[in-house]
Amino acid sequence: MFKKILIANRGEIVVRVIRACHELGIAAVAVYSDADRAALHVRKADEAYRLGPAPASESYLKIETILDVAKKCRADAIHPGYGFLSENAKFARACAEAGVKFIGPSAASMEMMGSKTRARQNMEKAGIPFVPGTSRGLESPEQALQVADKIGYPIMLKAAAGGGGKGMRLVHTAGELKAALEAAQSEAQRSFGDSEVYIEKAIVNPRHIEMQVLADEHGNTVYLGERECSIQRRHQKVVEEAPSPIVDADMRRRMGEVAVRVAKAANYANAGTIEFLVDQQKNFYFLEMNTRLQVEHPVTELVTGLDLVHLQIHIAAGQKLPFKQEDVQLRGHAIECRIYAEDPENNYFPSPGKIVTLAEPAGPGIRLDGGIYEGWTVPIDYDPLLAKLVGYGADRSQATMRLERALGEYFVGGIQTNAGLFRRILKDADFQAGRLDTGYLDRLLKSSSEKIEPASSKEIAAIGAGIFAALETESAATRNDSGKPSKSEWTKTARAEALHS
Amino acid sequence: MFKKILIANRGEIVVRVIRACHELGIAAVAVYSDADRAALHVRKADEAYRLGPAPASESYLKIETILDVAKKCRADAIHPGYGFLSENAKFARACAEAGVKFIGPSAASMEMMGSKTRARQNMEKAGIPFVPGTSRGLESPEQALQVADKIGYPIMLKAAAGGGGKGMRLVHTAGELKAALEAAQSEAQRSFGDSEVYIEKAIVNPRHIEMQVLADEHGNTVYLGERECSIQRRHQKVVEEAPSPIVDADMRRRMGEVAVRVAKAANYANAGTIEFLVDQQKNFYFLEMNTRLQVEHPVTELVTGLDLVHLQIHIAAGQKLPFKQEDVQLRGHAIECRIYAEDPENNYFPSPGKIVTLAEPAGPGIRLDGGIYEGWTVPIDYDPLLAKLVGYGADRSQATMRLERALGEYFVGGIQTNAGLFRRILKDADFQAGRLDTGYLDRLLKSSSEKIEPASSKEIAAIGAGIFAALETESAATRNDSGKPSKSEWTKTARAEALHS
Amino acid sequence: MIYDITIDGKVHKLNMRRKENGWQCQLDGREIAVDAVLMQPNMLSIIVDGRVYEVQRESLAGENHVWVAGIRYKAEVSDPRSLRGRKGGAANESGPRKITAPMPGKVVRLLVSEKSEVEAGQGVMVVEAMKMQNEIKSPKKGIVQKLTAVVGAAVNAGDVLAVIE
Amino acid sequence: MIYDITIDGKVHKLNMRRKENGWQCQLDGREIAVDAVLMQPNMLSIIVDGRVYEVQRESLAGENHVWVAGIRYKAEVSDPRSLRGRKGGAANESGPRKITAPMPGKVVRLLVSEKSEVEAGQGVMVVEAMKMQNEIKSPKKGIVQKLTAVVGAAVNAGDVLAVIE
Repeated sequence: MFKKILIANRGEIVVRVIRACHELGIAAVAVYSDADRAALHVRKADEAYRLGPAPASESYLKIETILDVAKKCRADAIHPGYGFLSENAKFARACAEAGVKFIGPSAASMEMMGSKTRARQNMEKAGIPFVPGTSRGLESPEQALQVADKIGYPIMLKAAAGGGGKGMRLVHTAGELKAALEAAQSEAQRSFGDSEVYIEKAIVNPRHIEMQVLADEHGNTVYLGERECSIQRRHQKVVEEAPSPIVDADMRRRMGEVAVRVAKAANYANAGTIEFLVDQQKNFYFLEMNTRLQVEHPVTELVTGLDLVHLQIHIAAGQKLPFKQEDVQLRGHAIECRIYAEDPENNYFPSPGKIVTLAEPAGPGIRLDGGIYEGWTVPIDYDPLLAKLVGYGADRSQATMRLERALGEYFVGGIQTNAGLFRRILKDADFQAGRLDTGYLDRLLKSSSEKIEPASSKEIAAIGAGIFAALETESAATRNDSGKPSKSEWTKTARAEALHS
Repeated sequence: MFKKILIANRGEIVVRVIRACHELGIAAVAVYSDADRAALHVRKADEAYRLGPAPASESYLKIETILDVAKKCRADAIHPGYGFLSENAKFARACAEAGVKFIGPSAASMEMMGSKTRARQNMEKAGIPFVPGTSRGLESPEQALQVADKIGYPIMLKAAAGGGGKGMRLVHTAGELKAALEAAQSEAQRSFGDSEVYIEKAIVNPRHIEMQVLADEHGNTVYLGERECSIQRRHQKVVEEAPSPIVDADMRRRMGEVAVRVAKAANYANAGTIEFLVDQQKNFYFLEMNTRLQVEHPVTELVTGLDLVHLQIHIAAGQKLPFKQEDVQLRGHAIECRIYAEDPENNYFPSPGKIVTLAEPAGPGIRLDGGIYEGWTVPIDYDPLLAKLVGYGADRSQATMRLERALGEYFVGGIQTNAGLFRRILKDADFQAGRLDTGYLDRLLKSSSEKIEPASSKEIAAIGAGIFAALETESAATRNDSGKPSKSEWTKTARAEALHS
Repeated sequence: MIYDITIDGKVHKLNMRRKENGWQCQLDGREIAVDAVLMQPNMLSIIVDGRVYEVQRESLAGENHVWVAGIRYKAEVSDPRSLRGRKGGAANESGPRKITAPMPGKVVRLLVSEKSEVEAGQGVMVVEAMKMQNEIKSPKKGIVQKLTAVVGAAVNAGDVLAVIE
Repeated sequence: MIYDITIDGKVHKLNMRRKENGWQCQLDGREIAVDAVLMQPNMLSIIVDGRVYEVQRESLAGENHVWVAGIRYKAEVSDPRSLRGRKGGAANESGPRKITAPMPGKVVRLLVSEKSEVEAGQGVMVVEAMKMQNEIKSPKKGIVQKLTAVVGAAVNAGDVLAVIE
């Protein structure tokens, strides 16, 4: 087993992996940029080393610097987390060459799945169902028109190197196609340095459901059940759950077997996720494979009772999977909310800054994977994910109610978060009935939102504000006695009163 | 279903029940003594009412005041928690008479189990195995000698109304018996107002294992598996786990079936616990029944995936158990540590006072049921239980490692806790091997305890103390410029330096 | 003490005096007995008629907020007897309007130039923070009188980015 | 700055000066570069040679503690140049010894009377707190010179309960 693991990432996922290391008796090494010296992932690590200035390109993406640190501190493995270098085949290869075990698949598996067209070509060979369309980049607008005619509109143009919705266009008629293709190609070139674009049939109101797989380095591959990830905003997942409200045992087995075939076709080792689009008839189509641990892995951990990070580490250390497919049993239901530093009342603008007050939920059925603490200043330089709040229950309704209860206990003061959005989702009838698709959240946000508030809340707000002011007046008076000026901005005029009256 | 539940208790168990109420959409009413206005259970409730002064006899034990509050606020049920009035048949009866549903068994069931001799008489009729001895109070020293001779020394004298080790004496020879009986009787009289004492054969180094049962009001009774509670100090449980390291499926079934028979013999409804002594040959003997929710119920919840408080409420509302015995499946392993405000380095003296700093653990496999928050002053008036930290894992070793990891994240500053004790237990070879009995903890505490500390910790402590002093010197200098005297006690002389140098 | 308290734009009159375990309040003429305890520096526990409330406060980008039951309210407290309490007030809809940065970040793109005309809701510039690009929109139809934002510059929440006339 | 720092009874010499990202320390003559950040009022994050430490401090019953890696150390900081730093010191084993309350509570029983003889470790009184009765023991063999504790009285941590001569 490894003695020391370096975690080449930042934020909550590093805290998550550090915890797993400590649970396995392995020393955990953090790395940090200048913006992150005070970050929670540095506090929780056994060792920590500076990488460079705040921009990721000068710190968390610096392959050589990270490998230098690994060598210097004698880490024998690197966990890449998600994002940053986690799906970078060059990094995986550089780790192998430096003699440091990369905790994830081989560079070759990553490369096969890194290009969507290459992945489609390979999946075609392996007989995997995927959304009809081309498996190679389009050579001309004419070819595009031909293909689109054959599979029928609406179609979707997608960048082969794509991700995050970039280089993507939905096309409803032949007339729009040429301009859309040009726009997609030039956006793909700008975003990924690769203009390759291909066509997929557009699935109307699909669900996004993904299957977790786990493979050891001895040819054993299992699936651990699906996650429903249809609740998205700007192609960003916001709420995920396991199991999916529409997947039954038979569909799970069929999707799982396809996912295992995908992983085997890619010679895959370690944890990976196969994403599917599911249409309204519950047909599922291979979309892509994520060759890393997912943000939303906790929901799978809660329903399977397994620890995916422990298993990743065991697998990377060369061990065989300690169980077989038939041993994997799902129990209960788990739902995850991604808590972002953004302001739902202000167009979801990011909201970095100092966390002045932090009250975190706990108790039965609640798991909180966080990367923050009271007093910390959330930097402006990185992604706004603060924490993942997960509710687990015997069934979907209990998980929902527990999550709602926990959100009521959660308070982050000093910056804004999207916690209020989740209350709205959890109370929504469509959510509760499991009527979800990737357009769900946009529809919900467009619908009128009444603030659900007890009649007395405003009065209490007024009384509370008054008491805060009065307490400050009193203590300002005391402080002024001792000659010290008070600085609070809460009630200038209230203090003025104390001095004048 | 109930609309509003009053929780007639204080501390973490009230927070636990409030959470269940909120998860079921039920309003939760707290009550508090003058010492508890700022307690967490008051903060988390929907409504809160004062009962009286700090002493429990003037607040949490005032049956009439509590029922008055329940009537005034129109609570339709009362959850008694554990301790205080939870096993008080008079209270259960008063609730029934006031038309408020008592969430627990009937007064008659409580009375049957409240006296240990009466319970033994009933269990004898029902054919339940219990520790050999008398099932009636001893009438004379002569009778005691006769019985002791028959069952063989060592024997145990126990108060019929007993609990918490009071009125209990271990007797090794006939010569000691008479004096011990007198002492036990007079202690029983003082403690419980009842001098009845009976004899049990003393089991050498027993384990304390208990079985959770659940019964609805329609005659359905199930068992939910056992808890190993052998780790005790002064007859107080300190660490509990589920399942027991020595109970296999067959033994679980046999104990469970006996427990169900006990419950049925008592006409029992709601959640209850049957305590067994288990000897070194794994024979188990009925000891007593606790007619309430146990402190340690979370370990059962984690391995069964059920919420016992939800189920208590459903049962009290007249619903049938929503599952059958064969549906109850155990998965994984859970271990609970009771975090007390007491100082292990100072003879386990209680340590009430203000919690200046509080860092709480979270993440995978960790459940924290707490009753405290940063800034709160732990009152001197009540039991020192602050929180229950529970580790869950796929197996006992993973649960242990997670708990150890979580204890490393836990910090309570300003008062002392017994957190360090748990680290010692979790690292102990006998604990890890599951070699436990009720004498385990005393043996561990008597054995020499080396502080397990890295060589550098003392140096870092010195450097840290120096930096705190230096920072204070700097800020004191700044504050002194503004004419305000600084008050900290941290480094008087350090400030002296700042002024003189 | 007497305060004018504005909650989400509505002004309330609050007259309050200390009493045992809290305050006797007169809110818009109605008497309310308030049991209040400051539990943490920014958190009050309030009990009114048995009902429990936690009131949190925070200051954000120059605004004061109070939170009750998970809902955020903009709160302004002023003393009607003080001069300062009277001046100020909301910006006039018809005058020039400042556009301020809603969060700290970096100006990555200007979408208009000085002296150009803009519609209400039209994008004026893009500010990046936390890996997201956010379009800052004009609050009104008018002329871009001043464009103080510079591409590449870091800005803090509340900094004036532009003035629309 | 120069301090004498006593950790669990052992005195260390610490000479420290500010540098970028922290302090250059000389501890008992050994040079140590310390990267230190005050993250919360009572919590320092320290990195030395890449190793991460959290140092918490607390004051309890008149003693200062620092915690490192879950272990509590009694810490005294003094300036060797100051007069106050020199005076004091541990109580003399052979002189009179005060028995102080280890925690707040209520005196429920006296087990000895004034002028009586006690052995080292003998119970002197019982103080109740948090539903537990705690026997307070004599630190040494001697005579109970003074018994200030009164049955039924509330005591605070650090209050003198008795003096053993």
